[in-house]
Amino acid sequence: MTAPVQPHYPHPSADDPRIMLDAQIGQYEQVPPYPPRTEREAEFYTLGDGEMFLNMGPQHPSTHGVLRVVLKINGEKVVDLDPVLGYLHRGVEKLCENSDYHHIISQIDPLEYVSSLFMEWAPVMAFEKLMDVQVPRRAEYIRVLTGELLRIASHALFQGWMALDLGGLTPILYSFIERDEIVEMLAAVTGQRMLFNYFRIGGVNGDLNHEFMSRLGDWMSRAAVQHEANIGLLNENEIFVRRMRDIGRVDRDTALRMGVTGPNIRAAGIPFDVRRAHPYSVYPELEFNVPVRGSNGGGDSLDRYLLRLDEVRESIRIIDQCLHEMPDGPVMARLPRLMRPRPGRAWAAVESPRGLFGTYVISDGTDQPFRFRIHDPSFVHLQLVGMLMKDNLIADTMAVMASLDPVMGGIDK
Amino acid sequence: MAMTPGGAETAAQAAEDSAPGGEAALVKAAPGDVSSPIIVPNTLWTSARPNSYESTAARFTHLRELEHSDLMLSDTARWGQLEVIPTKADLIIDLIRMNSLWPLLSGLACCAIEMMSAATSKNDMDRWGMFPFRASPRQADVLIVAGTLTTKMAGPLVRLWEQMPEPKWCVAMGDCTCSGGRYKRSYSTIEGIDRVMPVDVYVPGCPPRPEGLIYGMMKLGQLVKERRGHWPEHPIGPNVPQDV
Amino acid sequence: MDRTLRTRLAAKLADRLTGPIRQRHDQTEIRIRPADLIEVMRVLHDDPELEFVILADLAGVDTGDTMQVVYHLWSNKTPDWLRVIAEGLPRGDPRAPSLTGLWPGAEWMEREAYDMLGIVFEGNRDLRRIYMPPDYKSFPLRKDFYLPDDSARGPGGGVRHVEEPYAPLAATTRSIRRTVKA
Amino acid sequence: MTAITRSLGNVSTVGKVVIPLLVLILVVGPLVTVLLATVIGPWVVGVANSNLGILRFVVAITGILLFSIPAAFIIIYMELKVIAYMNLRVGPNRVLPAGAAHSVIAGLKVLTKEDFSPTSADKTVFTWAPVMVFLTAVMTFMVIPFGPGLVGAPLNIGLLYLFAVGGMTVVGLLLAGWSSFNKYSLLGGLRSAAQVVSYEIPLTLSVVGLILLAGTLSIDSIARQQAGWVWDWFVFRQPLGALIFFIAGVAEANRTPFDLTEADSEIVAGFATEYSGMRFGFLFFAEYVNVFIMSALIVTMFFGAWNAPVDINAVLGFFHLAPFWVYLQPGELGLGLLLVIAVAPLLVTLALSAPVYLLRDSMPAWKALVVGFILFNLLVIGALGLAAYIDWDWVAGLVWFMLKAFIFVFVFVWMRGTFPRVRIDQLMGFAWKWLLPAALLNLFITAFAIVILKSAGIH
Repeated sequence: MTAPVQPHYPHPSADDPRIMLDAQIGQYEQVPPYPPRTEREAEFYTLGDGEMFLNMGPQHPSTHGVLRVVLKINGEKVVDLDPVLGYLHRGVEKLCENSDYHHIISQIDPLEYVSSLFMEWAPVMAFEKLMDVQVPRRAEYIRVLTGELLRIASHALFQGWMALDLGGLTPILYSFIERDEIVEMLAAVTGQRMLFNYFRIGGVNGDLNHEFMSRLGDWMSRAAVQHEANIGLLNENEIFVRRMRDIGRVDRDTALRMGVTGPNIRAAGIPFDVRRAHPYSVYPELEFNVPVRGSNGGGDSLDRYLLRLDEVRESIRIIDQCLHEMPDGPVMARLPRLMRPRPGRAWAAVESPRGLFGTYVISDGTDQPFRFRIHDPSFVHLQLVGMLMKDNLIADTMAVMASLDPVMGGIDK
Repeated sequence: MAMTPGGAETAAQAAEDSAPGGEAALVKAAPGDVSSPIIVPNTLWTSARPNSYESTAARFTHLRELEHSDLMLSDTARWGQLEVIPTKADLIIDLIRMNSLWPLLSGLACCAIEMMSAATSKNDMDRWGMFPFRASPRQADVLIVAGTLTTKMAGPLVRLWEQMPEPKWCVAMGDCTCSGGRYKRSYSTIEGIDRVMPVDVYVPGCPPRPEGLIYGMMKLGQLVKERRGHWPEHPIGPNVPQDV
Repeated sequence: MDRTLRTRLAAKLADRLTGPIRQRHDQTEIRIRPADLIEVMRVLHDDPELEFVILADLAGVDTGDTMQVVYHLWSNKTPDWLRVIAEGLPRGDPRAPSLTGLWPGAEWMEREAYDMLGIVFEGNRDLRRIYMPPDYKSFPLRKDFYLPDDSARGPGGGVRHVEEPYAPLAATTRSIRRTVKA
Repeated sequence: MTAITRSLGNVSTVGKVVIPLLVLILVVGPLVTVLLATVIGPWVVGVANSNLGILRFVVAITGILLFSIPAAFIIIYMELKVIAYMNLRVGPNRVLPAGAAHSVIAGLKVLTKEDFSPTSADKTVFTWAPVMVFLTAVMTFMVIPFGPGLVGAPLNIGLLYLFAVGGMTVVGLLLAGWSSFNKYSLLGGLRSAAQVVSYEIPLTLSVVGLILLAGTLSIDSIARQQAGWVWDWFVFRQPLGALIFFIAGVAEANRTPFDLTEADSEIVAGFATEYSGMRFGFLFFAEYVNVFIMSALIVTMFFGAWNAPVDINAVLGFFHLAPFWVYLQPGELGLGLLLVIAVAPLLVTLALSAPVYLLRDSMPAWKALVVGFILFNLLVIGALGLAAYIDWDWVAGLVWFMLKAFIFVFVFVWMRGTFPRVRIDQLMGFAWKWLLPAALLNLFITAFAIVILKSAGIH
């Protein structure tokens, strides 16, 4: 079979009348270059008096990846905005439908690259439901332990990014120190720094080892103190607090209707945490609080920021309990290599650092899922930005977007 | 029904989940039925503003044309007429460039986190003068493509590359950018960014450790010094002969 | 498994259900017609005995001959996840009512289902492609959209025609088998 | 003739340039020399004598242009290194010890980058805007006294000139932002216009109290009035004024936390978004020159300018000592001087290297000698510097001035490493709601105090 020959095309825009006209006029402002297809698009792409479009991204320092946001601004004020996604759409769902069940764990791993263990956790749980697998208790404890460690790393990065988006240079470097320690710790047990590929159907891939435990011991001995120090770095900064207070307020009803989950809904005053609302793994046996912030009017960016710091405290508690209560035993259930679950459907959700991360699997009896659906919390949260940003300033867009903590890998799948 | 139902409860379910059997249900994909093909390469490679270079249309739109032109054969392809400047001055300029490689602050996916990690306290990229991540492509020297490149992002990325002033270099970080990596089979990714832009250094790994990126950047510095202003040997696009 | 939920659901929605209420592990599943979707959801959301306030997920499913829209709901009143399947959307022209009136947050998930599977949600005021480029024509998650096999592309294939649905011969042997089965 | 043309055609490009130049120099050189010696030279001297002011200005501005470049490099290096240490990093350390040349390397690299302007940009304005920004920065230098008598143009309305010229920076930024044909640039330019114009008012008003106290607009005179002890500095008589001047100065220099004009996370690089190559280098330079100017101004106005914090004469007088003086008269030594020059380096080097050699076992002799020689050189330089410090007023003044100015530069860098950025409405609100009333209050209190004190007969 011969490979398709790449034909040589003439320069398509050499005599393109539209571009010629643009060159004469000297402007390229036709956004979008096609007639609007929906009501919302028509509304958005109509400029009012004194308004202009500002295109942020896909490469922009503060869009957390390759998000593109089209802002309609009037001076410094944001009138409306339209997030454009898909610049990181890797087709994970389709790929998962074409991989066997073990393989999916590695396909879905890079989805939300900041907290990839949770991306493994949900499908693994769904498959276990589908195949009626009982997971050893030690494996469940290890999952909780590593997951909570990664939650701390993720929230540490959030703190740094928040500061970076508000113009502070230093906190991001401090939070990366924390994150690097945790990630190296996990690399000692999983073998990878970011995309761990550690959870397996029916357990985890390998028991905890000596290096992990010694690193963890070192870290735990000062984690709580270090956390309080990191809090002090930013929370006592007047500029920082003033930039976030009363910005991007989400009230309770909006949070529910918009499908907000995770820290963002808890910052709006609703104690919805999948670990408590729909307990999984060994979370029912562990003691921890579900921190809630936000007054009656809902929560603003500062609440969302502070709530994540509270969560780190709780996570340290959980890790401590895990270390003390972890039983001995196997870390993998005995399973066949080739898995062909019975036809059926399963849904599993975990509480990732960003909220409810769910997977929905339909099996048709083969060794590959018939349908594999990923629900990512950042995807839902990003919708809020359009609602929250109206009549705020451009600089607030960054504060609000950072406080919602979206990760583009998860949003775009 | 080729599928064997697993149990009494799931029998009805399986019947609903899957389509009725037979060849008739197979939807044949005819050329124009579902879609008409989109040709990716040229939309990627044509400049969005053809006249952006000092109001004159570009002489070349593809690097492949450049390769066959006389320009590529002479030393002047990149630096212009340098006959007056002695060779050693050229080396000194390269030494200067080698020690001040400002990357563009642009990350695509997972690798971007490790790229940031390479710049932070533990692995301090700043030691080699690689730190000030410039937010504007106009002031950057190196484009570190960190993460999966999708077909939708390819256009903007090439545009970023075009917006960077010469001399510029490109580092492909991670498996996805080098070859497609674990998303090679997907319908919306590009199998390696060398299909759309020239690459100087490949840093494999999924993702590579920050030390790996730093090593790649140091290799780039070495290349800058040794290559003395020449383009890499390989052109853009598939570099396998068409008869294979 | 929450047996009381089953009775409650059966009492409230008896005439709307198109199939039996199934329960497995921590999930309860009901099946309805797309035409009843909004009314059923309203009951589920508003009824003080049910109060499914959180829409956890919205997924489109292509079963090969019909389409489904699957919703996952959470309520404080039951330990189960509730799965609502609106089934029987014709594959040629799948249409379902939009839930954006009840949950505005469903807007993007509906856009995603439209982008990936071509399901049109009537009432969604922003139903355009969300992931793929605006000029993209096909729907990747449909079962007749084949991922190419690695060997089907020669090593010098170059930038492939990303959107061309491969004829079954060029597609993965496995996906052909499955489609033929189905 | 044809032979010459043909042979010229054979030589290389270099030769084509060099050979005609050689001919020209050989023929024209003697002619010019004769002319210079007989006619032009005396005429130039005459003109220069009668226009000493202009001559002085040209020399001064050349010197300042030359000075501003290393100053900016040092500040950039300082920023790289200080922020690195604040971030628990090492910072650049490859070129020269401790990476001292990294800022220079970066500057040279920027110089060799491609320099282009966007299609739709207004090319003339786009090209000249950075020049304007840099020029205004450098022109401000003209009236800053680096030491007694070390001032480019000793204007008696120096302060007025300062604010007039300093305010022109914003024009350059605005032009840069507008001409780029980029929305981020435009936003950056407009932000800088709003910001600089707003902060110009408290900046100027905060100094009016000081002017009332000093009774002059001449910066040189203000500097001289602060001679003596630390508490003679104006910061102790105008603390509020100094604070307002500092805050407004940070905003004027577009530095964190008021760096909205080039806020990375909001508007990419602000007015500099479309600039590359040397034009960007100009903007980059001007920013750091502005930092130095602001530090220098704060030092000049409020922190005693070039004066040492201790009144040395008063100290000596307290201990009944005569003012310290160097009694060494080298000329009186006669032939002995030659002997000293010949022998002293050798002896001192040996004397300095001996302990090094003896104390460290692993040190080879030649290394000890090298160390000794370096120490000797340092000693000589130190001694010469000390002599210069004591002998010449302006050296002492320059040392103290630079020391203080760089302390403030450090503060600027420190703030950059510490603070997040404020929002535009907070920025404007702060200027108009807090700084302006505070500056006015400061002015009224000062005026009131002066009136009271004068009527009471105290000066």
